[in-house]
Amino acid sequence: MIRVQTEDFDVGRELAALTDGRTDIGGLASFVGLVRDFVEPGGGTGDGNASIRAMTLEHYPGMTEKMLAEIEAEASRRWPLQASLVIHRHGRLLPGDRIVLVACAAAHREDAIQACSFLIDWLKTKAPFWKLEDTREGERWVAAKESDDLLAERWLKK
Amino acid sequence: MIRVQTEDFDVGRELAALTDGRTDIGGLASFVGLVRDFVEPGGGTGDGNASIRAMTLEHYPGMTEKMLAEIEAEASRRWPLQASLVIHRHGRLLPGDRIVLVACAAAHREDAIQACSFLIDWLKTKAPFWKLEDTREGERWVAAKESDDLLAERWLKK
Amino acid sequence: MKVLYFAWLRQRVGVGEETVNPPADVATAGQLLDWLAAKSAGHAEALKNRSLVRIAINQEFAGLDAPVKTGDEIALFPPVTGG
Amino acid sequence: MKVLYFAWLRQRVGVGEETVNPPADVATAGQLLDWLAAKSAGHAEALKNRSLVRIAINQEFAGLDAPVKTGDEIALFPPVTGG
Repeated sequence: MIRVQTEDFDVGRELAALTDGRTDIGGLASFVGLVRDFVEPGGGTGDGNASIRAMTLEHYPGMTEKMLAEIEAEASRRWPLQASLVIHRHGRLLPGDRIVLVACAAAHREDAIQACSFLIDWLKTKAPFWKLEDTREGERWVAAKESDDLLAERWLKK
Repeated sequence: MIRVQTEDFDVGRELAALTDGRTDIGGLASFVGLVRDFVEPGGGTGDGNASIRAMTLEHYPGMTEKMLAEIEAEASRRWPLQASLVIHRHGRLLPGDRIVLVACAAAHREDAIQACSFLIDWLKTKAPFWKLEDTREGERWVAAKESDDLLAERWLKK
Repeated sequence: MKVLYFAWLRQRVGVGEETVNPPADVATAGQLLDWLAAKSAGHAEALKNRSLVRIAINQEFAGLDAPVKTGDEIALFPPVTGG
Repeated sequence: MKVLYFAWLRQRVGVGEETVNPPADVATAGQLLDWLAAKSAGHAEALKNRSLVRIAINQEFAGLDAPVKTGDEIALFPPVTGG
Protein backbone atom coordinates (compact mmCIF):
# COMPACT_ATOMS: atom_id res chain seq x y z
CA MET A 1 0.00 0.00 0.00
CA ILE A 2 1.15 3.50 -0.92
CA ARG A 3 0.24 6.79 0.70
CA VAL A 4 1.53 10.27 -0.05
CA GLN A 5 0.26 12.84 2.40
CA THR A 6 1.02 16.01 4.34
CA GLU A 7 -0.28 14.66 7.67
CA ASP A 8 1.79 12.71 10.17
CA PHE A 9 1.20 8.98 10.54
CA ASP A 10 0.88 6.76 13.62
CA VAL A 11 3.65 4.17 13.30
CA GLY A 12 2.13 1.78 15.82
CA ARG A 13 -1.28 1.83 14.20
CA GLU A 14 0.15 1.42 10.69
CA LEU A 15 2.35 -1.51 11.67
CA ALA A 16 -0.42 -3.18 13.65
CA ALA A 17 -2.75 -2.92 10.64
CA LEU A 18 -0.27 -4.99 8.62
CA THR A 19 -0.25 -7.90 11.05
CA ASP A 20 -3.46 -7.77 13.10
CA GLY A 21 -5.60 -10.85 12.75
CA ARG A 22 -2.99 -12.68 10.70
CA THR A 23 -1.10 -15.78 11.75
CA ASP A 24 1.08 -16.28 8.68
CA ILE A 25 3.54 -13.46 9.35
CA GLY A 26 6.81 -14.30 11.07
CA GLY A 27 8.59 -10.98 10.71
CA LEU A 28 7.76 -7.32 10.23
CA ALA A 29 10.61 -4.99 9.32
CA SER A 30 10.14 -1.25 9.22
CA PHE A 31 12.04 1.96 8.73
CA VAL A 32 11.05 5.47 9.76
CA GLY A 33 12.92 8.44 8.34
CA LEU A 34 12.91 11.64 10.41
CA VAL A 35 13.99 15.25 9.96
CA ARG A 36 17.34 15.92 11.61
CA ASP A 37 18.32 19.39 12.76
CA PHE A 38 21.85 19.42 11.44
CA VAL A 39 23.25 19.97 8.00
CA GLU A 40 25.94 17.70 6.75
CA PRO A 41 28.69 19.65 5.06
CA GLY A 42 29.59 17.89 1.81
CA GLY A 43 27.26 15.02 2.57
CA GLY A 44 29.71 13.60 5.08
CA THR A 45 29.13 12.78 8.69
CA GLY A 46 27.26 15.23 10.85
CA ASP A 47 29.23 17.56 13.07
CA GLY A 48 26.26 18.19 15.32
CA ASN A 49 25.98 21.70 13.95
CA ALA A 50 22.28 22.28 14.64
CA SER A 51 21.06 24.62 11.96
CA ILE A 52 17.98 23.24 10.22
CA ARG A 53 14.87 25.11 11.29
CA ALA A 54 12.51 23.34 8.92
CA MET A 55 12.42 21.22 5.81
CA THR A 56 9.97 21.45 2.93
CA LEU A 57 9.40 18.38 0.81
CA GLU A 58 8.28 19.03 -2.74
CA HIS A 59 7.12 16.17 -4.93
CA TYR A 60 5.68 15.39 -8.36
CA PRO A 61 2.05 14.42 -7.78
CA GLY A 62 1.11 11.52 -9.97
CA MET A 63 4.61 10.35 -10.74
CA THR A 64 5.34 9.98 -7.02
CA GLU A 65 2.48 7.53 -6.49
CA LYS A 66 3.35 5.74 -9.71
CA MET A 67 7.01 5.29 -8.78
CA LEU A 68 6.22 4.22 -5.22
CA ALA A 69 3.75 1.64 -6.52
CA GLU A 70 6.35 0.36 -9.01
CA ILE A 71 8.98 0.08 -6.29
CA GLU A 72 6.58 -1.73 -3.97
CA ALA A 73 5.59 -4.11 -6.79
CA GLU A 74 9.25 -4.80 -7.49
CA ALA A 75 9.83 -5.68 -3.82
CA SER A 76 6.94 -8.13 -3.98
CA ARG A 77 8.41 -9.71 -7.10
CA ARG A 78 11.76 -10.19 -5.39
CA TRP A 79 10.65 -11.39 -1.96
CA PRO A 80 7.62 -13.38 -0.80
CA LEU A 81 5.89 -10.62 1.18
CA GLN A 82 2.62 -10.94 3.05
CA ALA A 83 2.14 -7.17 3.23
CA SER A 84 3.99 -3.94 2.56
CA LEU A 85 3.46 -0.26 3.16
CA VAL A 86 5.05 2.99 2.09
CA ILE A 87 3.89 6.30 3.54
CA HIS A 88 5.73 9.45 2.48
CA ARG A 89 4.92 12.94 3.65
CA HIS A 90 5.37 16.19 1.75
CA GLY A 91 5.07 19.84 2.72
CA ARG A 92 6.76 21.68 5.56
CA LEU A 93 8.25 19.55 8.35
CA LEU A 94 10.16 20.39 11.51
CA PRO A 95 13.18 18.69 13.10
CA GLY A 96 12.05 15.47 14.75
CA ASP A 97 9.08 15.08 12.39
CA ARG A 98 8.56 11.78 10.61
CA ILE A 99 9.07 11.89 6.84
CA VAL A 100 8.64 8.34 5.63
CA LEU A 101 7.54 4.92 6.84
CA VAL A 102 8.43 1.74 4.99
CA ALA A 103 7.31 -1.64 6.30
CA CYS A 104 7.39 -5.20 4.99
CA ALA A 105 5.84 -8.31 6.50
CA ALA A 106 6.85 -11.82 5.50
CA ALA A 107 6.77 -15.37 6.75
CA HIS A 108 10.56 -15.20 7.18
CA ARG A 109 12.48 -12.40 8.83
CA GLU A 110 15.22 -12.07 6.27
CA ASP A 111 12.72 -11.54 3.44
CA ALA A 112 11.03 -8.79 5.46
CA ILE A 113 14.33 -7.12 6.35
CA GLN A 114 15.81 -7.30 2.85
CA ALA A 115 12.64 -6.03 1.21
CA CYS A 116 12.38 -3.14 3.67
CA SER A 117 15.98 -2.16 3.05
CA PHE A 118 15.43 -2.40 -0.72
CA LEU A 119 12.29 -0.25 -0.55
CA ILE A 120 13.94 2.63 1.28
CA ASP A 121 17.08 2.46 -0.90
CA TRP A 122 15.13 2.56 -4.16
CA LEU A 123 12.66 5.12 -2.88
CA LYS A 124 15.59 7.42 -2.04
CA THR A 125 16.87 7.38 -5.61
CA LYS A 126 13.70 6.87 -7.67
CA ALA A 127 10.75 8.62 -6.02
CA PRO A 128 10.42 12.25 -7.15
CA PHE A 129 10.79 14.14 -3.88
CA TRP A 130 13.07 17.10 -3.21
CA LYS A 131 14.08 18.51 0.14
CA LEU A 132 14.45 22.23 0.73
CA GLU A 133 16.19 22.98 4.01
CA ASP A 134 15.48 26.18 5.90
CA THR A 135 18.77 26.81 7.70
CA ARG A 136 20.18 29.72 9.67
CA GLU A 137 22.17 30.59 6.58
CA GLY A 138 19.07 30.58 4.36
CA GLU A 139 17.29 28.08 2.15
CA ARG A 140 19.20 25.25 0.56
CA TRP A 141 18.11 22.43 -1.74
CA VAL A 142 19.52 19.18 -0.44
CA ALA A 143 21.94 17.63 -2.95
CA ALA A 144 21.58 13.97 -3.86
CA LYS A 145 24.16 11.84 -2.11
CA GLU A 146 26.47 9.48 -3.93
CA SER A 147 26.18 7.15 -0.94
CA ASP A 148 22.46 6.81 -1.66
CA ASP A 149 23.22 5.87 -5.27
CA LEU A 150 25.64 3.22 -4.07
CA LEU A 151 23.11 1.80 -1.60
CA ALA A 152 20.52 1.62 -4.39
CA GLU A 153 22.94 -0.02 -6.79
CA ARG A 154 23.41 -2.93 -4.40
CA TRP A 155 20.03 -4.17 -5.55
CA LEU A 156 20.75 -4.05 -9.28
CA LYS A 157 22.60 -7.35 -9.42
CA LYS A 158 20.01 -9.32 -7.56
CA MET B 1 17.69 -0.88 26.51
CA ILE B 2 16.84 -4.51 27.21
CA ARG B 3 13.57 -5.97 28.46
CA VAL B 4 12.62 -9.62 28.97
CA GLN B 5 8.99 -10.04 29.87
CA THR B 6 5.88 -12.20 29.53
CA GLU B 7 3.58 -9.28 28.66
CA ASP B 8 2.97 -7.98 25.15
CA PHE B 9 4.50 -4.65 24.13
CA ASP B 10 3.08 -1.67 22.25
CA VAL B 11 5.29 -1.24 19.18
CA GLY B 12 4.15 2.30 18.45
CA ARG B 13 4.75 3.47 22.00
CA GLU B 14 8.14 1.77 22.21
CA LEU B 15 9.36 3.23 18.92
CA ALA B 16 8.02 6.69 19.73
CA ALA B 17 9.86 6.62 23.06
CA LEU B 18 13.15 6.19 21.17
CA THR B 19 12.69 9.29 19.04
CA ASP B 20 10.25 11.61 20.81
CA GLY B 21 11.71 15.00 21.63
CA ARG B 22 14.92 14.29 19.74
CA THR B 23 16.09 16.06 16.60
CA ASP B 24 19.34 14.19 15.98
CA ILE B 25 17.82 10.95 14.66
CA GLY B 26 17.51 10.50 10.92
CA GLY B 27 16.45 6.88 10.81
CA LEU B 28 14.73 4.34 13.01
CA ALA B 29 14.85 0.71 11.89
CA SER B 30 12.87 -1.95 13.67
CA PHE B 31 11.97 -5.60 13.47
CA VAL B 32 9.06 -7.41 15.10
CA GLY B 33 9.06 -11.21 15.25
CA LEU B 34 5.67 -12.92 15.51
CA VAL B 35 4.35 -16.43 16.12
CA ARG B 36 3.33 -18.13 12.87
CA ASP B 37 0.76 -20.89 12.83
CA PHE B 38 2.55 -23.26 10.50
CA VAL B 39 5.39 -25.67 11.08
CA GLU B 40 8.17 -25.79 8.59
CA PRO B 41 9.13 -29.36 7.79
CA GLY B 42 12.88 -29.69 7.86
CA GLY B 43 13.31 -25.99 8.52
CA GLY B 44 12.61 -25.28 4.87
CA THR B 45 9.96 -23.04 3.40
CA GLY B 46 6.48 -23.21 4.83
CA ASP B 47 3.83 -25.21 3.04
CA GLY B 48 1.03 -23.30 4.74
CA ASN B 49 0.21 -26.35 6.82
CA ALA B 50 -1.44 -24.61 9.75
CA SER B 51 -0.70 -26.71 12.79
CA ILE B 52 0.78 -24.62 15.59
CA ARG B 53 -1.76 -24.04 18.33
CA ALA B 54 0.64 -22.27 20.69
CA MET B 55 4.30 -21.69 21.37
CA THR B 56 6.03 -21.61 24.74
CA LEU B 57 9.28 -19.69 25.04
CA GLU B 58 11.64 -20.87 27.75
CA HIS B 59 14.71 -18.86 28.63
CA TYR B 60 17.64 -18.70 31.02
CA PRO B 61 16.91 -15.84 33.42
CA GLY B 62 20.06 -13.90 34.11
CA MET B 63 22.03 -15.12 31.12
CA THR B 64 19.31 -13.88 28.77
CA GLU B 65 19.57 -10.31 30.01
CA LYS B 66 23.35 -10.54 30.05
CA MET B 67 23.58 -11.80 26.46
CA LEU B 68 21.06 -9.28 25.17
CA ALA B 69 22.97 -6.46 26.85
CA GLU B 70 26.23 -7.73 25.34
CA ILE B 71 24.70 -7.94 21.88
CA GLU B 72 23.25 -4.45 22.20
CA ALA B 73 26.61 -3.09 23.39
CA GLU B 74 28.33 -4.76 20.42
CA ALA B 75 25.88 -3.07 18.03
CA SER B 76 26.71 0.29 19.60
CA ARG B 77 30.42 -0.39 19.18
CA ARG B 78 29.97 -1.18 15.49
CA TRP B 79 27.53 1.55 14.47
CA PRO B 80 26.99 5.10 15.77
CA LEU B 81 23.55 4.61 17.33
CA GLN B 82 21.50 7.25 19.10
CA ALA B 83 19.26 4.66 20.76
CA SER B 84 18.49 0.97 20.68
CA LEU B 85 15.95 -1.37 22.19
CA VAL B 86 15.44 -5.11 22.51
CA ILE B 87 12.24 -6.52 24.03
CA HIS B 88 11.86 -10.29 24.11
CA ARG B 89 8.88 -12.13 25.52
CA HIS B 90 8.82 -15.54 27.15
CA GLY B 91 6.05 -17.86 28.29
CA ARG B 92 3.08 -19.15 26.31
CA LEU B 93 2.21 -17.31 23.10
CA LEU B 94 -0.44 -17.82 20.43
CA PRO B 95 -0.20 -17.54 16.64
CA GLY B 96 -0.11 -13.85 15.68
CA ASP B 97 1.41 -12.84 19.02
CA ARG B 98 4.51 -10.66 19.04
CA ILE B 99 7.68 -12.37 20.32
CA VAL B 100 10.45 -9.84 19.93
CA LEU B 101 11.04 -6.19 19.07
CA VAL B 102 14.41 -4.87 18.00
CA ALA B 103 14.90 -1.21 17.15
CA CYS B 104 17.86 1.02 16.37
CA ALA B 105 17.94 4.77 15.88
CA ALA B 106 20.82 6.58 14.21
CA ALA B 107 21.64 9.82 12.44
CA HIS B 108 21.96 7.83 9.19
CA ARG B 109 19.53 5.26 7.90
CA GLU B 110 22.05 2.65 6.87
CA ASP B 111 23.58 2.54 10.36
CA ALA B 112 20.13 2.03 11.88
CA ILE B 113 19.18 -0.68 9.36
CA GLN B 114 22.47 -2.57 9.61
CA ALA B 115 22.50 -2.48 13.40
CA CYS B 116 18.90 -3.68 13.59
CA SER B 117 19.65 -6.56 11.22
CA PHE B 118 22.75 -7.44 13.24
CA LEU B 119 20.83 -7.38 16.54
CA ILE B 120 18.15 -9.81 15.40
CA ASP B 121 20.67 -12.11 13.72
CA TRP B 122 22.90 -12.32 16.79
CA LEU B 123 19.99 -12.54 19.18
CA LYS B 124 18.69 -15.54 17.22
CA THR B 125 21.92 -17.47 17.73
CA LYS B 126 23.22 -16.15 21.05
CA ALA B 127 20.34 -15.33 23.39
CA PRO B 128 19.28 -18.37 25.48
CA PHE B 129 15.67 -18.84 24.41
CA TRP B 130 14.05 -22.09 23.31
CA LYS B 131 10.74 -22.52 21.52
CA LEU B 132 8.37 -25.37 22.30
CA GLU B 133 5.63 -25.68 19.70
CA ASP B 134 2.24 -27.10 20.60
CA THR B 135 1.12 -28.68 17.33
CA ARG B 136 -1.72 -30.97 16.34
CA GLU B 137 0.78 -33.80 16.37
CA GLY B 138 1.97 -32.96 19.89
CA GLU B 139 4.71 -30.86 21.45
CA ARG B 140 7.90 -30.25 19.54
CA TRP B 141 11.06 -28.33 20.44
CA VAL B 142 12.01 -26.10 17.54
CA ALA B 143 15.38 -27.06 16.08
CA ALA B 144 17.98 -24.39 15.46
CA LYS B 145 18.20 -23.49 11.79
CA GLU B 146 21.43 -23.56 9.85
CA SER B 147 20.14 -20.54 7.92
CA ASP B 148 20.13 -18.58 11.19
CA ASP B 149 23.76 -19.55 11.79
CA LEU B 150 24.67 -18.35 8.31
CA LEU B 151 22.87 -15.05 8.82
CA ALA B 152 24.70 -14.54 12.11
CA GLU B 153 28.06 -15.43 10.57
CA ARG B 154 27.72 -12.56 8.09
CA TRP B 155 28.61 -10.25 10.94
CA LEU B 156 31.77 -12.06 12.04
CA LYS B 157 34.05 -10.50 9.44
CA LYS B 158 33.00 -6.94 10.11
CA MET C 1 3.43 19.65 -24.87
CA LYS C 2 3.39 20.31 -21.12
CA VAL C 3 6.67 20.91 -19.32
CA LEU C 4 6.89 20.70 -15.52
CA TYR C 5 9.76 21.99 -13.40
CA PHE C 6 10.54 20.99 -9.83
CA ALA C 7 12.77 22.13 -6.97
CA TRP C 8 15.51 24.56 -8.01
CA LEU C 9 14.73 24.12 -11.70
CA ARG C 10 11.27 25.47 -10.96
CA GLN C 11 12.74 28.39 -9.04
CA ARG C 12 15.20 29.27 -11.80
CA VAL C 13 12.71 28.97 -14.65
CA GLY C 14 10.22 30.96 -12.58
CA VAL C 15 7.18 28.74 -13.21
CA GLY C 16 6.30 25.19 -12.23
CA GLU C 17 4.52 24.39 -15.46
CA GLU C 18 4.25 25.73 -18.99
CA THR C 19 2.76 24.61 -22.27
CA VAL C 20 5.20 24.79 -25.16
CA ASN C 21 5.02 24.16 -28.88
CA PRO C 22 8.52 23.40 -30.08
CA PRO C 23 9.19 23.14 -33.84
CA ALA C 24 8.95 19.78 -35.55
CA ASP C 25 12.73 19.21 -35.50
CA VAL C 26 12.64 18.97 -31.69
CA ALA C 27 12.25 15.19 -31.57
CA THR C 28 14.18 14.10 -28.47
CA ALA C 29 14.37 15.15 -24.81
CA GLY C 30 17.88 16.48 -25.41
CA GLN C 31 16.70 18.63 -28.32
CA LEU C 32 13.82 19.87 -26.19
CA LEU C 33 16.24 20.92 -23.45
CA ASP C 34 18.35 22.82 -25.99
CA TRP C 35 15.25 24.55 -27.30
CA LEU C 36 13.91 25.36 -23.81
CA ALA C 37 17.29 26.74 -22.71
CA ALA C 38 16.95 29.44 -25.38
CA LYS C 39 13.57 30.63 -24.09
CA SER C 40 14.82 32.89 -21.29
CA ALA C 41 17.74 33.64 -19.02
CA GLY C 42 15.94 31.66 -16.30
CA HIS C 43 15.57 28.65 -18.54
CA ALA C 44 19.20 28.90 -19.57
CA GLU C 45 20.32 29.08 -15.93
CA ALA C 46 18.09 26.12 -14.90
CA LEU C 47 19.31 23.91 -17.75
CA LYS C 48 22.96 24.99 -17.75
CA ASN C 49 24.38 21.92 -16.03
CA ARG C 50 22.77 18.99 -17.81
CA SER C 51 24.36 16.47 -15.43
CA LEU C 52 22.07 17.83 -12.71
CA VAL C 53 18.88 17.61 -14.76
CA ARG C 54 16.71 14.51 -14.64
CA ILE C 55 13.95 13.95 -17.20
CA ALA C 56 10.61 12.19 -16.91
CA ILE C 57 8.36 11.68 -19.93
CA ASN C 58 4.77 10.90 -19.02
CA GLN C 59 5.92 10.20 -15.45
CA GLU C 60 8.64 7.71 -16.38
CA PHE C 61 12.36 8.45 -16.15
CA ALA C 62 13.88 8.97 -19.58
CA GLY C 63 17.24 9.78 -21.15
CA LEU C 64 18.31 12.60 -23.49
CA ASP C 65 17.73 10.40 -26.53
CA ALA C 66 14.14 9.56 -25.61
CA PRO C 67 11.59 10.76 -28.20
CA VAL C 68 9.20 13.55 -27.22
CA LYS C 69 6.00 14.41 -29.03
CA THR C 70 2.94 16.62 -28.88
CA GLY C 71 0.75 15.75 -25.90
CA ASP C 72 3.62 14.44 -23.76
CA GLU C 73 4.06 15.54 -20.15
CA ILE C 74 7.74 16.33 -19.75
CA ALA C 75 9.14 16.91 -16.25
CA LEU C 76 12.58 18.36 -15.52
CA PHE C 77 14.04 18.22 -12.04
CA PRO C 78 17.23 17.70 -10.04
CA PRO C 79 18.28 14.28 -8.71
CA VAL C 80 15.67 13.22 -6.17
CA THR C 81 16.27 13.56 -2.42
CA GLY C 82 13.25 12.04 -0.68
CA GLY C 83 13.07 9.38 1.98
CA MET D 1 28.57 -26.73 41.62
CA LYS D 2 25.13 -25.84 40.27
CA VAL D 3 24.01 -27.41 36.99
CA LEU D 4 21.02 -26.00 35.07
CA TYR D 5 19.20 -27.76 32.25
CA PHE D 6 16.93 -26.12 29.70
CA ALA D 7 14.43 -27.17 27.03
CA TRP D 8 14.59 -30.86 26.10
CA LEU D 9 17.71 -31.43 28.18
CA ARG D 10 15.66 -30.37 31.22
CA GLN D 11 12.84 -32.71 30.20
CA ARG D 12 15.16 -35.68 29.69
CA VAL D 13 17.16 -35.14 32.87
CA GLY D 14 13.90 -34.62 34.75
CA VAL D 15 14.97 -31.55 36.73
CA GLY D 16 15.81 -27.98 35.76
CA GLU D 17 18.54 -27.56 38.33
CA GLU D 18 20.69 -29.72 40.56
CA THR D 19 23.67 -29.25 42.82
CA VAL D 20 26.47 -31.71 42.13
CA ASN D 21 29.83 -32.46 43.70
CA PRO D 22 31.95 -34.14 41.05
CA PRO D 23 35.35 -35.63 42.04
CA ALA D 24 38.48 -33.52 41.73
CA ASP D 25 39.50 -35.08 38.40
CA VAL D 26 36.48 -33.47 36.74
CA ALA D 27 38.28 -30.32 35.65
CA THR D 28 36.69 -29.37 32.32
CA ALA D 29 33.17 -28.99 30.97
CA GLY D 30 33.67 -32.08 28.81
CA GLN D 31 34.70 -34.15 31.82
CA LEU D 32 31.70 -32.83 33.72
CA LEU D 33 29.38 -33.93 30.89
CA ASP D 34 30.92 -37.43 30.97
CA TRP D 35 30.46 -37.59 34.72
CA LEU D 36 26.86 -36.26 34.59
CA ALA D 37 25.93 -38.73 31.83
CA ALA D 38 26.67 -41.58 34.21
CA LYS D 39 24.30 -40.26 36.87
CA SER D 40 21.04 -41.67 35.46
CA ALA D 41 19.38 -42.97 32.33
CA GLY D 42 17.78 -39.54 31.89
CA HIS D 43 21.14 -37.79 32.11
CA ALA D 44 22.61 -40.28 29.64
CA GLU D 45 19.76 -39.69 27.21
CA ALA D 46 19.99 -35.91 27.54
CA LEU D 47 23.74 -35.83 26.97
CA LYS D 48 23.93 -38.59 24.35
CA ASN D 49 24.41 -36.36 21.33
CA ARG D 50 27.10 -33.87 22.37
CA SER D 51 26.80 -31.92 19.12
CA LEU D 52 23.35 -30.78 20.31
CA VAL D 53 24.52 -29.68 23.76
CA ARG D 54 25.56 -26.09 24.37
CA ILE D 55 27.40 -25.12 27.55
CA ALA D 56 27.41 -21.90 29.54
CA ILE D 57 29.69 -21.40 32.51
CA ASN D 58 28.61 -18.58 34.79
CA GLN D 59 26.27 -17.39 32.04
CA GLU D 60 28.92 -17.23 29.32
CA PHE D 61 29.11 -19.68 26.42
CA ALA D 62 31.98 -22.12 26.85
CA GLY D 63 33.54 -25.06 25.03
CA LEU D 64 34.19 -28.63 26.21
CA ASP D 65 37.75 -27.71 27.21
CA ALA D 66 36.70 -24.84 29.47
CA PRO D 67 37.68 -25.35 33.13
CA VAL D 68 34.93 -25.89 35.68
CA LYS D 69 35.29 -25.50 39.40
CA THR D 70 33.38 -25.54 42.66
CA GLY D 71 30.91 -22.66 42.87
CA ASP D 72 30.43 -22.39 39.10
CA GLU D 73 26.97 -22.18 37.56
CA ILE D 74 26.99 -24.59 34.63
CA ALA D 75 24.07 -24.52 32.18
CA LEU D 76 23.43 -27.20 29.56
CA PHE D 77 20.93 -26.62 26.78
CA PRO D 78 20.21 -27.19 23.08
CA PRO D 79 21.13 -24.63 20.40
CA VAL D 80 19.06 -21.54 21.05
CA THR D 81 15.91 -20.77 19.04
CA GLY D 82 14.67 -17.39 20.24
CA GLY D 83 13.82 -14.29 18.27
